[in-house]
Amino acid sequence: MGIEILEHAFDPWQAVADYRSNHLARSKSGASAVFVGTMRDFNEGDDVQAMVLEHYPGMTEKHLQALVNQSMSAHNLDDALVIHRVGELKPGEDIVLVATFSAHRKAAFDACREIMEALKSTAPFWKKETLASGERWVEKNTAG
Amino acid sequence: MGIEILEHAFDPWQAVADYRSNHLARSKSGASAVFVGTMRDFNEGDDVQAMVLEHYPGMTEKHLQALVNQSMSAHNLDDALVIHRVGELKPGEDIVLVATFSAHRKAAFDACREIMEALKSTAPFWKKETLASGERWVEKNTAG
Amino acid sequence: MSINVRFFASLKERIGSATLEIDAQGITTVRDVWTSASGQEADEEMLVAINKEYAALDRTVADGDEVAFFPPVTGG
Amino acid sequence: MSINVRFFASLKERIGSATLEIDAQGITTVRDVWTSASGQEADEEMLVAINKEYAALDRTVADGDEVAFFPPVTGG
Repeated sequence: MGIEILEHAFDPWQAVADYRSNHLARSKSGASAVFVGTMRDFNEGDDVQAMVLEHYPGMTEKHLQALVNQSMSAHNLDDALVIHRVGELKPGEDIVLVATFSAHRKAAFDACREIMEALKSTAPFWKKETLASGERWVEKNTAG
Repeated sequence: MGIEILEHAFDPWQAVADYRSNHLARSKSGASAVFVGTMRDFNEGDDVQAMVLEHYPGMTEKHLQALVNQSMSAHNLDDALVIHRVGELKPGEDIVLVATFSAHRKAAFDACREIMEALKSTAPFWKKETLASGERWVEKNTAG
Repeated sequence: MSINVRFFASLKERIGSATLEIDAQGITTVRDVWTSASGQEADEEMLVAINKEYAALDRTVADGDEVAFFPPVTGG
Repeated sequence: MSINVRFFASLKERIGSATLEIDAQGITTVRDVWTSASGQEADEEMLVAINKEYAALDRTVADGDEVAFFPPVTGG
């Protein structure tokens, strides 16, 4: 299992390729499901110029590990990788990567979505957006 | 929309990264969902040494275009990419990539899975496996 | 006045050829094409395409059509 | 004999500090920690963690605990 909190921009596709070649027997896991969330330049009707992502160092990693572990057991995954940005972001930068690896596609799909939904509803991250008119905290995530 | 039938090995993660940078406004599509299917070295309890993937040139592309189009409309996607190998494959090589791009994660997840299931149950591809004991056609895909 | 018949995968091996051209004379449906081209009973699991689109065994065929027969698909 | 209190995101701005140390004397539950540290009524949407694990407002706290308060999460 890989859990990373990054303070700098990252390439999620390169990260998946690297993780797969370093950690997985490629001919074992027939199914890889991946979700990537990218910062948009609009939200709730407003142009967003930048964003700051805050987290709770220590708790965030621990919480992500627990929820990924639970999904890995529930779906009998071979492996999973979660990467999440923190700090200052610009539109177009990637925020989150969830990748799941399994022998079967149902497990990979189900677990990828489950981890992503659990992350959005429970992992301690908070977004503050910079608009032309000033800053605002995002108050709540939308349901998936 | 991108549909590719390839006779040579490909890097699905590079393909997604390239497609995204060439075809998508990155700060528009906040959600990317990707599935990659990889050739395993076992199937139905047997070691598989190699595989030949046959398709119906002309019909396969047309059929994939139709099913991706339908999913793009149904889920209001920004874009989608499907790549499928044909010809001779070795274990560990990637067979299929389905990537969907949307403003919202629900649409990206739903469409990625829907396209993958439709591809597996209706797109004209056929697998023949090479075992130690000889060759055999795969008779039916398992449900997702 | 002919129908272009194509076979794929295990059906191609069973029939022993990938393409056949058959006389359209006396042919009405896809089922007639199969019987004429294969000399066998139609297998209900078999899939059919007319001019590269899925079709049913009882669909009417026309002169010059490309009619393809193949087993259940196994891609992805 | 103290509790380490932490605030995050909009709560941190509202309270005006990220960390506080409060005397554990007279403190039984997380709710007591909040009232003592913030001087405000507890907001039921607020989330709580004790020693970096989610907890409820009525949970008992112990001397030396790290008690964190934060708004609904918005990552991903």
